[in-house]
Amino acid sequence: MPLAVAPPLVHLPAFEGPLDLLLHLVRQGRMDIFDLPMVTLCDQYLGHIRAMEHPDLSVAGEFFVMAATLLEIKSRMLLPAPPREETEDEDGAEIEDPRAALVRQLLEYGRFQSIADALRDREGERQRLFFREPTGYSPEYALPAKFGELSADALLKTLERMLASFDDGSHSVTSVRRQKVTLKMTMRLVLGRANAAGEAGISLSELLPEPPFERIEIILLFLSLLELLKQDLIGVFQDVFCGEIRIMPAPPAPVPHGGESELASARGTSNA
Amino acid sequence: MRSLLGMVEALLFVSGEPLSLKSLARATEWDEEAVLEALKELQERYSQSDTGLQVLEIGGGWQLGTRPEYAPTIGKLLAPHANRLTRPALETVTIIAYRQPLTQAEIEAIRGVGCDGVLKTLTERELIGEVGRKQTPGRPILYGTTTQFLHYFGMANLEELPPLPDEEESVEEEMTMALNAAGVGG
Amino acid sequence: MRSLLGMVEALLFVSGEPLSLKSLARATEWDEEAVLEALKELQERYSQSDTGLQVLEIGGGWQLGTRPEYAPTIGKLLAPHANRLTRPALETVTIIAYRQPLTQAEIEAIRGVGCDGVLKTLTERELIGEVGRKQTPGRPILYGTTTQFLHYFGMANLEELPPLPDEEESVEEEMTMALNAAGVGG
Repeated sequence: MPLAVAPPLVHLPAFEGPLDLLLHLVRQGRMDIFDLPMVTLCDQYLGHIRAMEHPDLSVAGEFFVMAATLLEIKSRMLLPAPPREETEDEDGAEIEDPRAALVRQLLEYGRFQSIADALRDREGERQRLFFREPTGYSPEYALPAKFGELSADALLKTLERMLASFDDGSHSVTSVRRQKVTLKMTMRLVLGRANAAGEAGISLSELLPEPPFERIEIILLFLSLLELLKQDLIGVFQDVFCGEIRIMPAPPAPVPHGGESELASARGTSNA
Repeated sequence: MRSLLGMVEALLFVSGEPLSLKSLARATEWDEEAVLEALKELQERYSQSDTGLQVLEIGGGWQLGTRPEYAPTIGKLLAPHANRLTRPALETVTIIAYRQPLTQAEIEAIRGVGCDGVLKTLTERELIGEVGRKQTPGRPILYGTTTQFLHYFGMANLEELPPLPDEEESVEEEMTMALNAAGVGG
Repeated sequence: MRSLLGMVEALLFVSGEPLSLKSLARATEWDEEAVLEALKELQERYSQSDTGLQVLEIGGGWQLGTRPEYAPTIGKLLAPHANRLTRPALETVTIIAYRQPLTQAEIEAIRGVGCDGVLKTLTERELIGEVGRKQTPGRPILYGTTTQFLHYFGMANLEELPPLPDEEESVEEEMTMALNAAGVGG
C-alpha cells in the first residue's frame, strides 16, 4: 500500500499504543513538543496506521481513537485564531491551546517511558544475581551414607511375590471405618521400629501388618522401605539369597567433623 | 574482579546438590586440580571463622551446607506453621498425651467432633505419631506423642506431664465415660 | 560453638526468600538491633574477601546471593534465567510503582492503551497485587507493587526507585532525547 507520507523509518518497530507511536514521531521528527506541528504529526500518524499490516483489533481501536483526536485538534488549529480579547472565556480563564491535553499526556507517558528504561537496567543487574531455593523442613537433607548390600530391586521383587500370593479381597476388612494411612506415617512407624530394634535389626516379616490387613498397607510398607533406603535412614541386609530380609537403622554417617546428619535440615529437633 | 575461589563458592551456593569436580571444572574453565585447591581453601576459610556454613565433600561431590550446631536455629525458621497450636490442636494433643495410645475414633468420642484435620496437622508437626495398631476390626491407628511433643512442651519425659489435680479427676472419668458411651473404649 | 553471626548466616543460607529483621530476631532469639549489627558485619565480611557471595538488603528483607560478576560462571551450570518483562508489562509496572495505589482505568489513561492482559501477567508473576478498592462507583481494584516487585528489581524498598523526573526536567529530557533520536547529539 503506497503511503501518503512515508515515515522516516528504516523498519517499523512495534508500538505499544498511540502514545508510544506519537512520542516516536515527535522524537524522530525533532518536533517541538510545546508547539506540535499538527499537520505533519497527523499525516505521519495516519501513515503509520495505514502501514499496519495485521492490525490487532483491540489495539487498533485505540490507534483509531487517537487518530480522531489528532484530526480534531488539527481542524481546530486550522480555524482562524480568535481575536486577542476572546482568548479568555467568561470566567476569565485562558482558553486552552487545543493541543494542551495531548501534550500533557505525551509528557506524562514519556516520563514513565524513560523511567521504564532505568528499571530495565535494574532488571538486568538484578538478573545477574542468583539465590538459593528455599530449604524444606524435612529429613531429606540427611547426608547420603551408603551402606547395606541389597538393592531396591530385591525389595520390589519381594513385594511382587507377596502381592501375588494374596487372594485379593479375602484379607481385607472394609466394613469398618477406613483408616487414612499415608506413606509418611508408615515411614515414621518403620523408622521408629527399626530404631527401637537397634543394631540387631528387625525382620521384614515382623514389620508386616498382622491380618486382617489391606493390600494398601503392604504397598505402603514397601514404598516406605524404599524411601527410607533412598534417604539412607535405614539399611537392609539379607544373609542368604531369598532369605530373611533384616532392616536396621542407619548408623551415624562416618564423615569427618561429625554430626553432619543435621546438615541444613534442623533434623536435630525432629525425628529422633 | 573474579577469582576461582569466588566462582567455586558461587557455584556451590546456587547448586542444590553436590557438585562434582568435573562439573565445577567445566563451569569455571579451570582444571580439576586447581578447583580442588580452591575447594580446600574455601573449606579452610569456612572452618576458621565463626561462620554458619561449611564446605562438605559429600555423595561424590562438594556442597555448601549449614553447620550442624545451627540446626535448632534453622528449625525455628523453617518449622511448618511455627506458630502456636490452635485450640482444637491443643485439646487433641492433650487428650492424646494423657490417654495414649488411642485411636482417632476414641479421640473424637472424647472431643465430640471430628479431628481429621487436627490429627494431620499434629502429625505434620511431629507432635504425635502412629505408635501401633489396635487389634480390632479395621486395625485403626493408635496415636501417641513424640519426643518433639516433649520438646515443644519443655518436658524431659512423659512423667513430667502435670498430674491432673484431685478435683479434676472427673476429667479422667469423663474421658472414660465418653469412650464407653461411644462404644470405642478399650 | 554458636555465634549470632553464624546463626544469621545459616538462616540466610537456608531461606529462599528475603528474611525480615523480625523473623531473624525470632529464630535467633536475639533482639533486632543485635541482628542488624550481625547482618552488617556479615555484609562487611563478604565484601572484603574474594568471595562469590554477598549479603543483600532486598525485597523488604535480607538475603544471601551471588555477586553479579559470577553470573557468566553460574550460567554455565544452570539454565538461563526467567524471561524478562515485556515492554508493555515493564511500562505498566513502572506506572503502578510510582503512582500506586491506582486503578486499571487510571493506568490506561496514562498508557493510552488497554492493559487487561498485562495486569493479569503482572499479578501472576506477583509483581503487583490488589491493595484495596477505590471508593467510587463500581469500587474498582486499586493496584500496588509487592515485595516480589522490589526483589525483581533488586531494591530493598520503594525509596530506591529512581526519582521520577519532574515536569521541567522531563521536558528537557524530551528535547535531548529528540535530538539524540535524530542523531544530532546533545
